[in-house]
This record gives sequence, C-alpha cells and structure tokens, in this order.
Amino acid sequence: MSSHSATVTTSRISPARARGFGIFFIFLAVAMAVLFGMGSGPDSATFGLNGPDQFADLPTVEIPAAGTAYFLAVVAAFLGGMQLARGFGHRIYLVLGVVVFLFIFAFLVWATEDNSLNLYGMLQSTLLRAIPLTLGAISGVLCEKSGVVNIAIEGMMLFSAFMGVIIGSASGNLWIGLIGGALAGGVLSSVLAVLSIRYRVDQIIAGTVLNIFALGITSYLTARVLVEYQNLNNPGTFRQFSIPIVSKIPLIGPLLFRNNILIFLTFVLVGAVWFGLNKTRWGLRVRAVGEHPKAADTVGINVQRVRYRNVIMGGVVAGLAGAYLTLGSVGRFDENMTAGKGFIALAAMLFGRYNPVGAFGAALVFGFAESLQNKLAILNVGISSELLAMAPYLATLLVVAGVVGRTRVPAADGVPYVKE
Amino acid sequence: MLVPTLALVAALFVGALVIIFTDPETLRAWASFTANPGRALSLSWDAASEAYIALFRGSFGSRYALSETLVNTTPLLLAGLSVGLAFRAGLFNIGGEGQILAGFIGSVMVGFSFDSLPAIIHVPFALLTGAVFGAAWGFIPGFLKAKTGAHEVISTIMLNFIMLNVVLWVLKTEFFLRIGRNDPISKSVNESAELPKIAGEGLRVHLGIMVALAVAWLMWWILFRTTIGFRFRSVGANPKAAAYAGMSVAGTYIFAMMMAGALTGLAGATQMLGIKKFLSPGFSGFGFDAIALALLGKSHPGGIVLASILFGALRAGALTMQASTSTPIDIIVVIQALIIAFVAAPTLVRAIFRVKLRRSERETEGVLAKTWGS
Amino acid sequence: MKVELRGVTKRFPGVVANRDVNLTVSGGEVVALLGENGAGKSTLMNVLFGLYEATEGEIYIDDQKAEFSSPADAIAAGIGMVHQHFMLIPVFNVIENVMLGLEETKGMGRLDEDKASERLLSLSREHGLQVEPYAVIEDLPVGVQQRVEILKALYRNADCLILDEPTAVLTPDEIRDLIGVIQSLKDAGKAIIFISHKLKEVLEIADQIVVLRRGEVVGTTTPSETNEQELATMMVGRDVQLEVSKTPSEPGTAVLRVTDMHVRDDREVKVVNGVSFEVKAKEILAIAGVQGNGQTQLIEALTGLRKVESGNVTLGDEDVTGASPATLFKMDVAHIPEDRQADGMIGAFSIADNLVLNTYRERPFSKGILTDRSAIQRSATKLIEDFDIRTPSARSPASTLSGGNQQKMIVAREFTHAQRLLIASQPTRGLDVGSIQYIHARIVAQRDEGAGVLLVSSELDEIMALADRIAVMCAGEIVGVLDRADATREKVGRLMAGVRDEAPRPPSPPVAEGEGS
Amino acid sequence: ADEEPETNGGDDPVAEEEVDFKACQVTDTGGVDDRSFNQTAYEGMQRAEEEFGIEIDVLESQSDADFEPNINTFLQADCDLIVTVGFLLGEATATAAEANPDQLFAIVDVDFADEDFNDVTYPNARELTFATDEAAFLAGVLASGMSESGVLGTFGGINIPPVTIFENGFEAGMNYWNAEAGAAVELLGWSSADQDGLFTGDFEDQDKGKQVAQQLLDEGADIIMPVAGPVGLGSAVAVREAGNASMIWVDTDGCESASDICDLLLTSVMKNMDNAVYDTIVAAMNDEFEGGLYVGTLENEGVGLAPYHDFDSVIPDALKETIEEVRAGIIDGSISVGG
Ligand SMILES: Nc1ncnc2c1ncn2[C@@H]1O[C@H](COP(=O)(O)OP(=O)(O)OP(=O)(O)O)[C@@H](O)[C@H]1O
Ligand SMILES: Nc1ncnc2c1ncn2[C@@H]1O[C@H](COP(=O)(O)OP(=O)(O)OP(=O)(O)O)[C@@H](O)[C@H]1O
Ligand SMILES: [Mg+2]
Ligand SMILES: [Mg+2]
Repeated sequence: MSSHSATVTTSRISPARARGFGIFFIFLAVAMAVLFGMGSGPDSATFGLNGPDQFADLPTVEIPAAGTAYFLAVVAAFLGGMQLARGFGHRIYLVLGVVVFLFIFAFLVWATEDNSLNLYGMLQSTLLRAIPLTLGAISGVLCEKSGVVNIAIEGMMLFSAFMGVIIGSASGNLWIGLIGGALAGGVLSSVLAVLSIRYRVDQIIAGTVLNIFALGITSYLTARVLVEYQNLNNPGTFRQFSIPIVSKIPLIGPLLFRNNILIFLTFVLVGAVWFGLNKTRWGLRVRAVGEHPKAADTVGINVQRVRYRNVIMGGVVAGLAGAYLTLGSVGRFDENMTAGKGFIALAAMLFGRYNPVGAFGAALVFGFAESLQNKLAILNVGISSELLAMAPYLATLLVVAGVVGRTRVPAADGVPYVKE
Repeated sequence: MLVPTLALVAALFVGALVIIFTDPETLRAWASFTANPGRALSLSWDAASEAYIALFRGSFGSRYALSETLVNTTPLLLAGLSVGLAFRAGLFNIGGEGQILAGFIGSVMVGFSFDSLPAIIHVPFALLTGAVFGAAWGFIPGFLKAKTGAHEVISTIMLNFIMLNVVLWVLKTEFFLRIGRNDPISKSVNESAELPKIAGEGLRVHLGIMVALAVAWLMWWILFRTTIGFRFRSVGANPKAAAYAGMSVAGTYIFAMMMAGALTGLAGATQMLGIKKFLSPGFSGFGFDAIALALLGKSHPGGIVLASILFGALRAGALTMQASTSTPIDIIVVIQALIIAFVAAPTLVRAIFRVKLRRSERETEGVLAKTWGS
Repeated sequence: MKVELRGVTKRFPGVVANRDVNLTVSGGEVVALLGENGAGKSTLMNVLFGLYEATEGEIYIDDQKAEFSSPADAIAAGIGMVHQHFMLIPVFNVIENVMLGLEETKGMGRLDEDKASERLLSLSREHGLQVEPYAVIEDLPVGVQQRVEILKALYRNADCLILDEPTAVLTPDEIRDLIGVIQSLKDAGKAIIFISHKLKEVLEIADQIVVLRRGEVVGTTTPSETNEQELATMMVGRDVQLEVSKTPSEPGTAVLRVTDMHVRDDREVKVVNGVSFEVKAKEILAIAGVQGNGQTQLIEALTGLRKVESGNVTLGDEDVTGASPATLFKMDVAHIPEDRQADGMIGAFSIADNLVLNTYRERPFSKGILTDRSAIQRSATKLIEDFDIRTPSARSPASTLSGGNQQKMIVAREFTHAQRLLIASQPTRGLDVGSIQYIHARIVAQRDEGAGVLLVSSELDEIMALADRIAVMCAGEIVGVLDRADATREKVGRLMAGVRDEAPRPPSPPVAEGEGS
Repeated sequence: ADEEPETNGGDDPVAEEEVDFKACQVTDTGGVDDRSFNQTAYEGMQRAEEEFGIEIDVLESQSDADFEPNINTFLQADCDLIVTVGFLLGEATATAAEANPDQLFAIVDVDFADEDFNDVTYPNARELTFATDEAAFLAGVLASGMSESGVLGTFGGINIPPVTIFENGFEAGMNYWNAEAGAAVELLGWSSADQDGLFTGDFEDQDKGKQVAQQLLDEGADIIMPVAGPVGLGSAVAVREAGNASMIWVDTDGCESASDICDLLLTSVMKNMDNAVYDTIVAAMNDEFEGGLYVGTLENEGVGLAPYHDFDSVIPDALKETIEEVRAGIIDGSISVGG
C-alpha cells in the first residue's frame, strides 16, 4: 500500500511513530548510563584531534569516562523527553542522528577509558572508506534516476579497477590509467544500457550478468596476464596534495583539503550531481524520465537518449570508483578486490534516498562503522573480532530497517520504456 | 528451446574468442598472421576446440564425468529454486550465500552430534535441520521487509556478510571445533549422516540429486497446483491486488523468504552431507550462481533444472579443461555470464542468427523482480 | 489554424484501431469525438500528437502536409494534448511540470523557475486557470491537475488543443469551469478536439460531433441536429437505455455502521476526519465528492487495506474495525476497487485466475491446498458469458481486456458471492454508455436482492441515477446527507465544493429514522 | 587414463630435457596466484622444474567440492608426487593417501590426526608444517628494538591459526625484548591472551588493508606486520605515505615477491614452504622420500628471517647480534617462543 510513501521534504510522522522515537531516545539514554556510565572506571579518555601540517595544533582532549557518559545520557534523555512532550516534527531524523551520535560517542569514550584515541585518524579513515562507496552510489543514482536499475556497480568497479591498472601501467601515466578505468566503466555500462534499453532485458538480469562477467574476466585475465607480466600491475598511485591555506585549518583542514585528486573529484561530484539533478534542465529531464517516461516523451524529451546518456555516465562514475581503489588507493589489482563494495554502495544509494548528498552521508555512516570496528579491535575492548566484523553490516541492516523505512523509488525505475 | 540453444552457441563462440586471444602462443601466431595465416587459424582452432572438447569430456564424457556434473548440479539446483521461488513472490533473494552457510551449520551440527542414529533417521534429520536453519536466516529479511519495508536486496547482502562471520565465530567454539585441533574446521559428519552414494563408491554422485529433483517437482506443484502457490504468484505479480483480494502480503513475504531460505539451507545441507563433510570458513560460491540460474530458468522449476544441469556441467567440465589444457578455470564464469546475457536478450540472439519471431515466443516472459519497489 | 486528418489508418498487431478516418478542426471551433471504449479515439489523437505513427494517411496543418515523428514535432506545429491519463509527474511541482521540455534557464543550465512562473501566471490569468506554481502535483486535486495540463499545452503556444476525456474526473462545478475555459480558448481562436463519454456535455459545447465505432467514422453531426439517445445509438450500434430503471428503495436494518472514523494517508496526513454514516440493507448510499477528499482512504480503511486511526466500524452486530479483507470477504462484503488495474486485477494472470482471486481457497476451486483448475475454468467460462466479458478465451491474460471489460470481470467476480454489503468505488469511471448501463443495472439488482450498497463516485450523473441517499464528502468530512428525493444536482454540487449554505444534517450520530421519509 | 595430458609447464624449454619425474599441486580455493601459501608452494615446484627439468602441473580449486576431483585427476595422471596445500585439503589428502599407498603425497600446513587427536602418519604422505612463531619471535624482537614510538601494529586476514601463529610469535618476541631490555614496547591489533585482535575479514580487500594500517599508524604504531596476503600490499601504501614507518612482510621474502615495497620492509618472516616442497621433490626423485611429519624450524631453516636488504645499514649491529643470540637460544631450547 505504501509504495508511494513520502518524499523526504513532505514526510510527516504519525503520533505512534513519534512516540516510538521518544521512547527509543530514552532507552538509549538509560543504556548509556548503565553500560558506559556505570561500566566505566575512574579514569579519563584521551582524544587526539590533530592532523598533519596545521597552523596550530589543538590541545589533546582528556575527558572523564564515567562523567561524560552520564552527561551524554542526560542530554539524550532530555531530547527524548522533548520528543514525547511536544515532538520535533519533521526534524526528528536530525535529532535521531544526534542521539545516535551521542550514543556512539559515549561508547567510544567508554572504550577509550584509560587509553587514547586519535579521533582525527578515525575521521580520516571514515572519509577514505566512504569514497569508493560514494562514487559507487552516485553511479547508481545517475542510472536509477533515469529509470535504469544498476546492480552492476560491483562489476563495473572491479572491471575498471583492473583496466585502470593495466592501462596506467602500460602507458606509465596515471592520468591515462584513470581515463582508461573510467572509460572501462563506461564500456561496461553501455552494455547494460544496450541490453536494458534496446533489448529490454530485465535490468536485474543484465546487471547480474555484468557482475558475473566482470568477476570472471578480471580473474581470468589476472591469471593469464597479470601473473606473468607483473609490471602491468604497478601503476603507482595519485599523490595527495594540499589546497593552500585551508588545508592548514586544524582538524578539518588536513581532513578535507589534503587529499588526492580522486577524493577531491568525489567531493566535486557529490555537489555537482546533486546540483545537476535538482537545479538544472538536465536534471529535471532525467528525473522526469525516471518518474514518468511517457510524460517526458509527450513533451518532446527523447527518453531513450536520456537513459543511454545517464547509464553511461553512471558507468564512468563507477569506473572512477574502481580506479580509486587501484590508482587512488593501493596501486595494484588483485582478484575480487572490490570485495562487495559495489553492493554496499547500492545500499548507500538506497539509504541515501537516491540523493548524492544523502548517499555520501550513508557512505560515511558505513565508513564510520568500519573504522569504529577496527578501532575497537585495536583498543582491544574484549568483543570478539567476528562480532566486531559484523558491526558495519548490522548497522546498515538496522538503519535500513529502522530509520529509513521505505525509500521512495523513482516510479519508472526498472521499467523499460516501450514506444509504439 | 531454440533460443536458449542458440544462446549457448553464441556464448561458447564468444568464450572461444576470449580463449583464443588470451593464449600467448596463439596470440603470437596472430601477430604474424600475414606471414603464416594458416598457423594462426589452426592454432586458434586447436586452442578453442581442445578446451571445449575437454569441457565436454569432463561433464558428459564418462560415467565419472556425469557423476561430477550431477554433484555440482545438486546444490545449484536447490539454490536456484530458492531464488526462483522468491522471484515468483516478488522478492529478490541475494541472500543465498548466507542461507547456504546457515544450512551448512545446521546440517553439520546434527551430522556430527549423534553417533548412534540409524542413517534412515540421521540423514533426514540433518537435512531438515539445514533447511530449518536456512529458513530462519531467510525469515529475517522477510520479516524486515514485511514489517519495516527494509529492502530485501540490502538486508540479504548484509546478512551474507554477517553469516560469514557467524561461521568464523562458531568455528572457534568447542562444540564445533575438532578436538585438539585449532584449524578452523569443524568435526566431520558421522557416516550415518552422509548422503548415500547412488552410483557406486567410485562416483561421488549422491542421493542429494534425487532430493533436489524431487524438490523441483514439489516446487512446481506448489507454485502451479496449490493455493499457496497461487497466493505467492499473486503477491509477486501485483501485491496491491493480492492485498485487496484478502491475501496477506506481509505474511506471504515472510513465508516466501522462509521457504526460499529453507531451499537454500537444504542446498547447503545436501552439499555438507554429500560432499563437504565439515564446516570451514568462506562462501560456497553456489549462492551467487543461483541468481543466474533462476534468471536463466525464468523462475520456472523446469527451467531451473535444465539451467542447473548446464551450470553443473560447466563447473565439472572446467576442472577437466583446466587439467588437460592450460585454460584458467575462471573462463567458465565468463561463459556463464555470456549464456545468461544471450538467453536474457532473445532479440539479440535472433538478430545474430536471423531467426524469425515465433508467435508463441512473443508471449509474456517469466515473472521476475522488476525494481526496488517495496 | 486548421488541422486535418486525412484517411488515417492505424493498425496494431491484430487490431485495426483506426480505419480511414477523416477529421477537420479549425480555429475557434470545438469538435467532439465520441465512441465506445476501444473505438479508437485515444489512438487517433495519439497519431495526431505524434506519439503513434499512422499506418496510412496524412496530417495537414493549415493545408500543409505535416510529418510528426514525435510529440516534439506536433508541439512545434502548435498541437497540445491533455491526455486521458494525465502526463504529469506526481513528485514535481507545477512549474517543473509545465516547463519540462521547454525549460527557462539561466547560466550553466540552471532552471529559472521564477521566469517560468511569471509566464505561467500570466497565462493562468488570461484563461482563468488558477494554479499555485510551487505546489507539488500529487498534493493537488484532479481538477487542478487538469488545469496544469491545459496550461502546459498553452505554455507551448498550442493553437490546437486535444482534450481526451477531460471531464471524467471532475465535479459538476469543475466541469462548469472547464466549459468556461474551453469557451474562452475558443474565443481566443484555438481549435479544440474534445473527447467524452458524457453526451450532455458534448451537446453543450461542441460545434461539431464526430462518432467513431470500431475505428471508423460512423457519423458526423452537430448538437442542433441530434440528441443524447441518437448519439448513444450511433456509438454503440444498437439502442441503449440511458436511464436505469429502479424502484424506490425499501431499506431494511443497518448493515454497515461507521462512527467517527479517522484515517491518515500514506504521508501521514489526516484525510478522513470524524466520518460517520450507515448503510441499510436494500439501499444504495452514495458518497459523492470530488476525488481526493478522503473517499479513497475511507474505503481503504473500511475494507481492511489501511489502518483505522480511530473510530468504529460495525457490520450487522459485529465490530469489524480494522478487519482484514479476508475476514470481510467471509462476512459477505464485496468490493469493487477504485483503481481497477492496480488493485482489482493481476494483469499477467489469466481472466479465469482473476475471477477466483478472492475465492481460490474455497470449494469448488480448491480442495485442501490443491487448486482445481478445471473448476476454475468452468466457472470462468460461465461468468464470461453471464457478464458479457468480451475476450477470445478465459485463458487470455487480463491485461489484454479493454478497460470496460476489465471492469466487467471485476464486477463478475464480486457479484458472484452472496452479499450483505457491496462497496463500489468509481465503478464506471471511463466506461462507455453500454458498459455503464450494464453495471448500473447489476448494482440495482444487487440492492433489490437485499444487499446494502455503498457507492463512491465523483460522477454526479451516476450518483443521481443510483443513489437512494447521498452523503457528500469534502475535505475529509461528510458535509451533508440528502435523500435522493431532496437532492438536486445543484445542491449536491455545492456541497461537493464545500459550500454548506443550508443547515446540513448532522453527520453524526446517524439519525437513522429521520432520513427514511 | 592412458592418455598423456598436456601440462602447464609442458612447453617450457627447460622441461624438454626430460627427467622422468612429475610433481603435481592441488591448490585450495585461493588459487595459485594467491601471494600466499599456494603460490609459495608452487614456487618450490617451479624451482625443481628449472633445476632438474621435471614436469610440473597445477590444478586450482574453485570450491571445496573440487578438492577430491582434482586429486583424482592427478591420481590418473601419473604424478610422482602430489602436493596439496592448506588445512582445507587435509581430509581429502588423508583419504587419498590411505587409498593409494603407491602414490606419494605432500601436504602443506597440515599434521594428520584422527578423530581423537591421535597423530596419524602415512608412509606415502609427508606433512609439511612450520613453526612460524619461531621466526615471528625474531621479528618481534627486531621490531621492538627498532621501534621509535614503542608501539608495534599487526593485523590479520581472518582469525585462523596459520595467521595468528605469526602474531603470537611476534608478540612473544616483543615481550622477550621488553623483559630483556627493560622496555615497554606495546603491540596493537593482537592479544595472545585473548587470541583475538584486528582482522580485515578477507584476503582480498587491499583498500581495507590500507585503512587498517593507517589506523594502526594513527595510534602510534611505526612498524606494522600485516598477515593477510595481498591485503598487506594495501598497507604498504599507508606505510609509505606515513614516511617514518616500516613493515614486516610474512610468508616469503617480500623483497622478492613484492619488490616494489622492499624499501619499506624491515625484514620478512619467512615460512619456507617453497624449500620444503622443493626438498620433498628432491627426496622423492632420489627415492629418499619419507612419510610423516616435517616441521620447519629455525634450526632446519624451514622458517627464518629474510635478509634485512635496505635496512641492513640501518639496523644497529648490536640488535643484529641480539637477534642472532635469540635465534641460537630458540634453537637450543633456552628460549621458549610459546609466550
Ligand atoms: N498500444 C496498443 N497496442 C495494441 N493495441 C492497442 C494499443 N493501443 C490501443 N490498442 C487497441 O486499439 C483500439 C482502440 O483503442 P483506443 O485506446 O484508441 O480506444 P478509445 O476509443 O480511446 O477507448 P476509451 O474510450 O476506452 O478511451 C482498441 O481495440 C485497443 O485494444
Ligand atoms: N500491448 C497491447 N496488446 C493488446 N492490447 C493492448 C495493449 N496495450 C493496450 N491494449 C489495450 O488497449 C486498450 C486501450 O489502452 P489504454 O491504456 O489506452 O486504455 P484506455 O483507452 O485509456 O481505456 P480506459 O478508457 O478504460 O481508461 C485497452 O483495451 C488495452 O487492453
Ligand atoms: Mg481512450
Ligand atoms: Mg601426523
């Protein structure tokens, strides 16, 4: 019944659900007090906030573990009470984010008691892990906003990671490698486009085909080519550079403005795709095609062309995601090195509600969960590593089930457009 | 049948090109094509034909080969049926891997825990436990979808990764671990829980294939002959109309995901009790192939049977192909992808082979998941 | 401007939708196109609008031969179309919809909504079409959506405007407004093609009437030369009775009682706000109202498809608040849903399967968990004959039926199980006179056999023809309950528009006895 | 069965010399290019091929259902020695060895045992195992002596013994150093007491390897030992970017298997599977094959530290000496690596 559920802007919360949020906040508050407040000893947690090469270093923050937990619990309880008393209306998701953040922070403080933690490093790791996921999700957004389901992000990433390495190594030029990787993504996505637009193959099938194909062909060629010609697997990586002045702002400077080109490109893409989709003629047409292709057709928009263009663009962006993994991060290819990132990007796309900014946020959540997981393992908090390894996936599962509920899908997503 | 056959031909042809143009010697011959065209052509022919002859020999060429084909077919078939069943109910079950692992855990547990049960009880008990574990793991995404609208594609992917870690975790418990060993492999299933071999000791083919075929028939019967199947198909084709007609859509989602989970769990159980015998870390690989199978078989049990025999043959034959030519085993994956692509795009195949559209083939194609729409 | 279709034939695989059709419309003229469901009206217009390519025949604009290979060409030639199913994007706002394809931009391809809005507002003033430029389409009533469609065409400088069944979803007042708009467009020199099943309107506004049957033009006439009965006969090819014959009702005890019902829509907006009414056996209670005033959600809540926030529903003596569709079905409640294709049927299933969609678990269609396919087939064959469903076979997919026949299929299914209460939402929307007459007769027959009928319709004619009592719904509330005898089109129309000029009868608690007289 | 299958190595020129010996390897699901034990074992085979012109052949397994047919294929293919790799192949190899007493086998990383953990041997099967912790112990000492920050880091692919044995030895070596030198070097990412620590979850995701290494660096570690196959290559990128950190490679000498990161490698903890496989082949060729357990130790050089390569000039001689002393101590039993 509720497949037509609300868009973000107009969603309203039913009283029962609103009450649910309030109770949930208070529950978290109690949990914080009991688990982290009473669970902490008398010691302090130390947090480092400094990145490299800043104007001035921030002082190291030292906070009492138990006290902080109690304080944060009180704040969360207060927010819960406010919600029960009068409600936050449509800002509830923001408040939810705040409360969940408080909870995680309290958790971190508890885990760090009598220990120190480099918060800057953690944020940076969160960001870096989010980059390929964000690019993958943007690829999905571009395709699906125009009405073509792309579950082949994983395959496109893998294929372009591979091609980026080979082309980059063979040419000895990272830029050519990057372009090659992006084009490889584009090539694979044009297959998706032709299969699903021209031949009207079920789009999930077409995507599955590409995923299988990419895994098969890259593994095959790795065995056949890369193993023998190792020098084809050594393109190097893009170096990071700093944007003058702003990169010296403590904490956020090095975090945001001291990166390699692909990361900056990701920032730009998040903004540009959001802007393009929501503010420009191109975006209006893309969204129209994804929502109601026939309506778009009746005002003279060439539905198929819009779809071809977007799917290929999506492939190029997925290609950047793949190239990031090799040329932007580790500088070499290995079999199945995407290891499921394309699927998590898909989750980020849905979780981010088909919005590049939202997808970036979702990717950050996932990246944070992963960083947190590793950090906890490093801090040796006594949770078994298998359970910790589940954390990012569990987090995604809970978030998808609990917070987001149903995402509003472009109405014509996955439906081939048949013109008489 | 014509289109799938032609699709197979087309896929093998393209696969041959990949084999030819990645074989170093053949490539060198092509580089000097003008000097000696005959050699390039004959080397190409040899490279491809030898690979394919070996592939065929390894899949259908002997009793042993046939047995191996069926061994590989068994879990593929069951897992493919699971994905197909979910498709019919409008659900996309990418959670096969997780559910197979759940089936592994359930069946191996029962398999090694009882020493004195007669096989006639032990085997079904272990199979059933595998299915129940799979169903339980399938219940989660079904429940989440029904109650919160969480999309099953995401939740099943997440559950796969979670189950991967669950396996690692249980492999550290006393209960599972081999006594005195610390390699992450579990105790082996007792002989009384092993699926009996059905073609003599030298051949690995086991009772699981019979179970799988029976389940395929059962699924056909349920889908097309029973009220449950009618409900599944209705919800899959139009959930709104199904709700309006008094069917419980949420209930159907949960039930269908549980049944799908049970089928994949059973796939895991047959593999465990027939071939694998002990639990070890890592994905099985069958769960992802299963998606392809369901697509290829158009979510029809009969189609899935044929598709899984084909894929079983490719998997079995690949080993022989690897052994007798230097073709890496991964080429099979490429060929599988090509087959699905060509089968899924009949118009493309027709265009290639210039086959006329037959009237009956114009009818609507199998029900598949179309979109994320929840 | 003058638009001419000469000898247009359009073939689909297996169907000839238009055969050698000639049609001319000039500036300042309204041509009405009439015909049964499936007569080929929409197809012909789609050809003119460049959506379909004609198999044979030509289009002339001002005596110049025109080639339309896409709507873009037709739009460029000055043709605008308001489609039967609106071509609006529900999540876009008015401006976005109107300027789509012809966007105003400022640097970098940025949309310039303000500029577009200015132009839109001036058009809107010029033709009396009021809209709020930044409102989102899915929040707007259908009547306003239609204005947007018209504005969209005008925005593209259309000189010839095609309106495909524009009045099917409007209130009487909105129809009045629309007729005014058409008049003003006509005065402004536009050529207008108007498609409708409502003969009254056609006679009122057309300058010329063209009747299609099975794709062919079977007659051309003018309002002064003809009348409703003659047009109906021309369309259908046989005599049809336009009025339903109906004896006065003899209401029995209350079957359905709804008290203080509150319901929210998918976006959690309260759309039903304290509604109370009751339906007695052997009477037809019609809920009149413009679409989008909560009727849809009210009915969904009554039939178990939507959560009841608060309030009570009783069936006979039993509380059925929030009961599932299955429970209601067992209690002999039948329901013809508003959106037949989305809710009422499964397009990919055969007609036979669709006919047992809610009875498949009962004898003789199943025994235990086994379905009995031959029983299903036999029953289908009989129903197809009884209800005159036009199809080659019970095995054909339901999606291949025409709209009217799809509706008959649903009616057949719902009417065959014993009935206490029939809930019928918009049962004849978009159907031709023949089909309407048939379905109306079945509804009355159902009443006469003892069922209580709750009819929801935005079609005033339908309400007037069928209702024994009329409850008018507006903005989520029942704003008045009238006996048929007291009800005039004007009174009901005013209530529908939310004007309570005379003291309305208290909607709750239901004053059972007072209303019978 | 009579036919002569062509083999991978068949067209290699050196092989034409025709020594009548054929060694065959069945990999586990990692495949022969896994940059880990499958690959290292294969390198031993390749060396024998080059030196003696024997024939070699390899079969990869896609899933664990393939182990048995792959072994069967080789049983039919006149292999003189069948080498299997990894604990997953234990059962299949034991079964085959028992059923084919005339066929020689060698298995890497497995010590056969029966249900009740009684040791089992077969006269026709050699079990090649490695006391990797002995070598890792040396690495722990070296790293502790070299660390400026006093913090070491390690992480694994997944928490399985072939991985964690490195980490246990590494930690033990560090503890030894702390006790001997009165230092307080600490280790992040592994705790022998809990037998748990930091893992990436697979042996594929190099980007994760980079992130995890970065996080260890962030917490102050300046020497990192990844035990995760190719994932460690990702770590190298983070280490290189950090500038003032170094790494310890495992399994093989990283300066040979991944020469482009040699400048970052303090040393490598070598598990000389290639040597063990090579030696087994030689023994079999000379009819000196013996079934039963082989344990690679520091003493028999089945495990060891790789040369210091680029760091040779950086590592103080005193430290080098200490390491030699520890090595001697381990060999003569005066130092226990068991924590
Ligand atoms: N895309 C199509 N493919 C095949 N047949 C079609 C298609 N569109 C319409 N038809 C057929 O063409 C005929 C005319 O349909 P059309 O939609 O023009 O009727 P109509 O006069 O608009 O009916 P209504 O009053 O129901 O709107 C019908 O028989 C229909 O089945
Ligand atoms: N591909 C097709 N094959 C056969 N018939 C079709 C096809 N597409 C549409 N039709 C038929 O064309 C007719 C008109 O389709 P359309 O969707 O335009 O309905 P409509 O004219 O708007 O009907 P209504 O007036 O009932 O809303 C219907 O009878 C439908 O069954
Ligand atoms: Mg029409
Ligand atoms: Mg032993």
